[in-house]
Amino acid sequence: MTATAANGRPPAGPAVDFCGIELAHPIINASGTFDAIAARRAFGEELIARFPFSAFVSKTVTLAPRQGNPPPRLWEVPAGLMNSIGLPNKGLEGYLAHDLPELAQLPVPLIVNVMGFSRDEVAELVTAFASRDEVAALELNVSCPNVETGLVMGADPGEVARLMRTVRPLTDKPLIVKLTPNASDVPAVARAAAEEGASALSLINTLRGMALHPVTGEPWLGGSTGGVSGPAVRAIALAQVHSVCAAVDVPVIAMGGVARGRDAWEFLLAGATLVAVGTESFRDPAAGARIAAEVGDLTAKATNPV
Amino acid sequence: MTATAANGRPPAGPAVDFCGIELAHPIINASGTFDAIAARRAFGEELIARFPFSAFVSKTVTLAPRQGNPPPRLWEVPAGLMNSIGLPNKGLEGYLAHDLPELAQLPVPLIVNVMGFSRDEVAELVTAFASRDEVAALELNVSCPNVETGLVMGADPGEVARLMRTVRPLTDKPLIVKLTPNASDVPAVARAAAEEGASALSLINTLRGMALHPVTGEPWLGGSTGGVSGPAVRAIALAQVHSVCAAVDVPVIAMGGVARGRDAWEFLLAGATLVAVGTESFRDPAAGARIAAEVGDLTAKATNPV
Amino acid sequence: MSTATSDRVQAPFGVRRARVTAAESYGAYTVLRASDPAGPRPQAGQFYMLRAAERWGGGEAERPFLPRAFSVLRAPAGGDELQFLIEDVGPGTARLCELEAGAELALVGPLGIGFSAPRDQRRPLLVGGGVGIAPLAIWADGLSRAAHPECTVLLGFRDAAHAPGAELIPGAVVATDDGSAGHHGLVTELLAAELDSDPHAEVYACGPPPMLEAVRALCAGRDIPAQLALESGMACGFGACFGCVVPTVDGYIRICVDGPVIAGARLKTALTPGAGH
Amino acid sequence: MSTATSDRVQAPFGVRRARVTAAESYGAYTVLRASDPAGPRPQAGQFYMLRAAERWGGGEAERPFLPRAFSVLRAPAGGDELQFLIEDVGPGTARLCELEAGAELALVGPLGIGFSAPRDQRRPLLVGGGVGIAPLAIWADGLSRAAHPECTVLLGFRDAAHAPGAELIPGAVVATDDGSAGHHGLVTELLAAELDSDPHAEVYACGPPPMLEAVRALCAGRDIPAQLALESGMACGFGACFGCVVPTVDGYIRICVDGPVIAGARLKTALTPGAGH
Ligand SMILES: Cc1cc2nc3c(=O)[nH]c(=O)nc-3n(C[C@H](O)[C@H](O)[C@H](O)COP(=O)(O)OP(=O)(O)OC[C@H]3O[C@@H](n4cnc5c(N)ncnc54)[C@H](O)[C@@H]3O)c2cc1C
Ligand SMILES: Cc1cc2nc3c(=O)[nH]c(=O)nc-3n(C[C@H](O)[C@H](O)[C@H](O)COP(=O)(O)OP(=O)(O)OC[C@H]3O[C@@H](n4cnc5c(N)ncnc54)[C@H](O)[C@@H]3O)c2cc1C
Ligand SMILES: Cc1cc2nc3c(=O)[nH]c(=O)nc-3n(C[C@H](O)[C@H](O)[C@H](O)COP(=O)(O)O)c2cc1C
Ligand SMILES: Cc1cc2nc3c(=O)[nH]c(=O)nc-3n(C[C@H](O)[C@H](O)[C@H](O)COP(=O)(O)O)c2cc1C
Ligand code: FES
Ligand code: FES
Repeated sequence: MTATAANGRPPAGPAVDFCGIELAHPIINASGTFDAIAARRAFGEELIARFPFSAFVSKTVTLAPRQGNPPPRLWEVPAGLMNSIGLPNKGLEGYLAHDLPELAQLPVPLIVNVMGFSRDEVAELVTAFASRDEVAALELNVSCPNVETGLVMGADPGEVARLMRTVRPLTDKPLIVKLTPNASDVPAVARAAAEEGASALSLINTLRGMALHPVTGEPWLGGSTGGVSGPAVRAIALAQVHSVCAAVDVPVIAMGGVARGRDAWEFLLAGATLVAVGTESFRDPAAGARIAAEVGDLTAKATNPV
Repeated sequence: MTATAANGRPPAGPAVDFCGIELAHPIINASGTFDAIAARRAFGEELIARFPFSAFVSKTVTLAPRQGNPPPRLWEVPAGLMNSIGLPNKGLEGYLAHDLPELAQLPVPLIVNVMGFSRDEVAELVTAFASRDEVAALELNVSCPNVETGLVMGADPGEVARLMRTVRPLTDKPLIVKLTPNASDVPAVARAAAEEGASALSLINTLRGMALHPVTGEPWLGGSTGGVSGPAVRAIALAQVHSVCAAVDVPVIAMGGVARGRDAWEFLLAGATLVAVGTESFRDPAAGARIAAEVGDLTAKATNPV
Repeated sequence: MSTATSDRVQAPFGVRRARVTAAESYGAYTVLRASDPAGPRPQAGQFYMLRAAERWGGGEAERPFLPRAFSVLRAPAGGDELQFLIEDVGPGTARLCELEAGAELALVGPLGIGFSAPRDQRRPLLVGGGVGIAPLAIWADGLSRAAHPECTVLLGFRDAAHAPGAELIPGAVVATDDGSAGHHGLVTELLAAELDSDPHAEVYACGPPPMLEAVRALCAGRDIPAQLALESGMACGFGACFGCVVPTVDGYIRICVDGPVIAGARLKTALTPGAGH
Repeated sequence: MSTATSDRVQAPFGVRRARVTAAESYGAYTVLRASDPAGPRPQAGQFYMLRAAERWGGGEAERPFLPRAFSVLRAPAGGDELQFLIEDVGPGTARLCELEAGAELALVGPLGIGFSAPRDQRRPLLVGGGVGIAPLAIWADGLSRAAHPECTVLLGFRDAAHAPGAELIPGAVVATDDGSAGHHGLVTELLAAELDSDPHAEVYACGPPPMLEAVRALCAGRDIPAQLALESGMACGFGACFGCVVPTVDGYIRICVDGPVIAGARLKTALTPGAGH
């Protein structure tokens, strides 16, 4: 239904089955790049009537509330963006009390993205959402250091395996492991996650980057370093998605610089089941609907649009 | 002398000492992005009179000759380039017989970049150049899998440490270890190299990427995957250079997307001793001279040009 | 989600095209006029995310890439014209300033929460600095239509090269830092004098962070309500990226959805790192 | 390094500006004229790396970024004018085709090795396909100056929309794939007929890979020397990137420094993956 509503034309391509969830088209949002509650304040009910994504992924939720990093949080890079937002969020309780009820009203399934600074924290988050019918699936953001081991969970196959062994038994809902691109061997991490029961994998998260203040020469971003996204990283994302799809049998959600149907189409060709749009939504709030329609045409024709 | 010749103006900033080699300015070329012999055919003696770099780094030399990858070898990405050249070169013998005598005539010190597919191969290459007075320093390209261990040497601190223990004793010349950015913990690799006697470190090499044929959807590049370079990777390079400079005491050669004096200046602020220009030379063969002059002005003013 | 009546004029969902009808120079500033038949009439203090529909990129340092935020300067009632006042400070504004009649903008808006009417018969005092005069022009129009007799407008500029911007708000009192036009000094000096003569005022201000902070402090010291139109780097303009935050007494807020107009009383300071230039 | 007399007209070192003096349409093609006072007169078959000095980027898929290679169409002796024939096939050529008189090109060149005179009184046979006619125009001029009486020029185009390109080489015989202009069929059919009537010829060809391959095979079969101007994706144009290789009997060569004009006899095939479009 979404796709039809989204652009007043037939659904973009056939419905997609993702871990048993039926989606109207293969385009969803990337976590942290679309706040449906704020967007509804800006665009009103037209946002709901033309909702651009076939599922909604919420911004990362942590156990405790977070203010996020001090500004500045943004730096424009050639053909992309670098951010150090710092995962501001209301925390688990605040999310359950305030955000979940509103997001449950969206016309599409809800995927909640969670992050913990230890396996126990992740376990607590997974348990909290396991019983929520409003939540169709969980995405685990493992692009952060484990405060106990110091290792970035998502960069180390062993860490990811241990994490999955801890949390997999806690819910029947699909568990999507979101991989970091800042790793020597991303397919190895993907295999470790899949072997320990990950229902799906998503990639890429942002690439670590830095910018200096034009005048002072000090780090520009309040968080000192940031994450690079947008078309600048698309070729890197495509290589990682291609190698991960070759390494595992579970479905893959591909993202990284998708700005046109053509880009999404390439990720699908590389083996992805869904494609997430992030930074491009900043240039066009309805980018997801446009890309879904373009992918639909490409799927229909299965020829190159250029 | 170079800088003066290079742009008919006073040397860009004070001379730089790099591992005991005095250079007229901090701008050199990135390996594999400038063929001085071919450029002399295209531009004649003006190339020598206005040589843009304060030292010349030759393209990677391997033990055996290599044809390189089948075409296509190039793909343009947003604000950058992806290549799968495949290290074509005449091999050690061919290089010594044909290239070295010509490169020895350049008005600047010569740095030879070498790569081996095993520690023994690297050792053989280092030994061969150790006795050559025409060669000021060696750069070790470790962005390739060790055929014995399968590990990408440059992504694994242990591999790099073993390599350095093997080759460090073989020469008194400065040994520069060129790091790959496709690693989980680049500073750890840098520390391992420095602890085992690396004279300097250089980074970043290209980021692994991929593109699909606009019509067939098959991998576009003859090498299937390629390496991304240019402004698209600059913020990523700056973050890695910054963290490596903080991790080691040896001099660092920074590169990755440098297109303006401003970009080089930021790498110097991050702690680099030299800055290498690669892809930008494709847009302007004399980019090195322009950037050296701009850095000279920035060093002089030590203010922001923008 | 609450579907309570909205606190703002909402934007059509998605990016749309608007044709440039004229580009005029006012000293160092450019006024872009565009025809936006598909959009609603914005409120004073709201803004739009703009980019050139063609060749948005390929400028200095391979930028711009993201759209840029601009307050609406004027949006004459009854028509479909939008006016923006633009100062060339980098690759994005440079590209917009080179557009000519016939070129197309890609825009999203109106966005954010604008100015609200003065409380209990307070007289409106509008204080603008540099390109920050933009939202005051449309607000001054609205106030005079709403028949606020003594609406005073004080505008500060760097120098005579920028002072022509004052022509956009007839009757405005001008100050320049270098004295080359109008009062020699800061516009906040004029504000202090006004508040001394009659403190029963509500202040509306937009300009560079140091000016806004001076206005905030001045009003805070005298318990005078101030509505400040803030700036910050933005990526999206509709609350999606969490990039445009400023610190308030109750934590960070996104000025694109909770602003850009903020009550001075909610701020500890108007000096936000990375805001403006 | 050998300082033997050069096999080419060498380029000034570095990128320089050249002002566009005119942009003219020939059917689907654009002819750009530019004034290049700082450069030498190029040889037929040499090429330049071109980009627009402003806004090179921000097109489709955030491209172009790298300069693009273009054969010189004409470079009238005595003057400083360079002419290029451009077909809009993507973001780089699209940007160049929108340039107008007064705009500036950033260019490097002339580059590469051009055509060489026919051996032992062979008559020159020029065969061009589509935009590949460009290097043949300047070569035809040179041959007629060098008084080669029967210099025959055969040009193939997709259709009548592209055939106007033939006006650039007076006296050329035209073929179109769809028969909408001139001979209905492939230009290589005309070539075969010419070679049947008088095989004592030297062939000069430039065009899409399939055409070049047909010409190569035709000449190879009859032991007729063929000079083929090849194309390939290029990043630098001066031998720096090793990206523009084509396979020859003695391995890969970089066509930017060892070509673009190659003896047909050196090629096993003119069909190089990724070459042209
Ligand atoms: C709500 C709102 C309303 C506004 N209204 C107006 C208006 O009416 N008229 C007007 O002229 N301007 C207005 N602005 C400011 C305008 O948005 C900026 O001037 C514009 O975004 C600058 O873009 P640029 O590319 O020209 O310059 P930039 O290069 O983006 O430089 C602008 C500032 O950003 C910083 N900066 C430099 N490089 C980067 C980078 N790579 N990434 C991120 N930041 C960088 C520096 O501090 C620099 O001073 C408004 C801003 C906001 C938030
Ligand atoms: C020696 C030489 C002489 C030439 N002379 C002329 C001339 O006189 N006139 C003329 O019109 N053209 C000429 N060309 C061809 C011209 O250089 C190309 O048409 C031009 O580079 C296309 O650039 P673009 O951005 O417009 O199109 P692109 O998008 O670059 O597309 C051109 C072709 O490149 C491939 N491609 C698509 N996307 C990419 C990508 N992202 N990265 C790399 N490749 C891609 C596809 O096969 C496509 O068909 C010449 C080329 C050479 C090498
Ligand atoms: C401003 C911003 C905020 C983001 N916040 C999150 C987040 O909270 N959680 C997360 O898993 N990924 C986050 N990401 C990463 C995106 O989900 C996505 O992985 C990345 O941006 C690549 O996609 P893109 O190039 O289409 O933006 C964020 C990205 C951006 C640009
Ligand atoms: C076409 C091309 C060829 C390259 N060849 C080599 C090489 O032979 N050896 C090497 O160590 N690095 C090679 N590199 C990597 C560059 O030296 C440099 O690390 C990288 O391009 C980043 O710098 P840049 O963004 O300025 O180009 C090559 C890069 C390019 C673009
Ligand atoms: S600009 Fe993105 S949240 Fe305000
Ligand atoms: S184009 Fe770079 S070597 Fe030929």
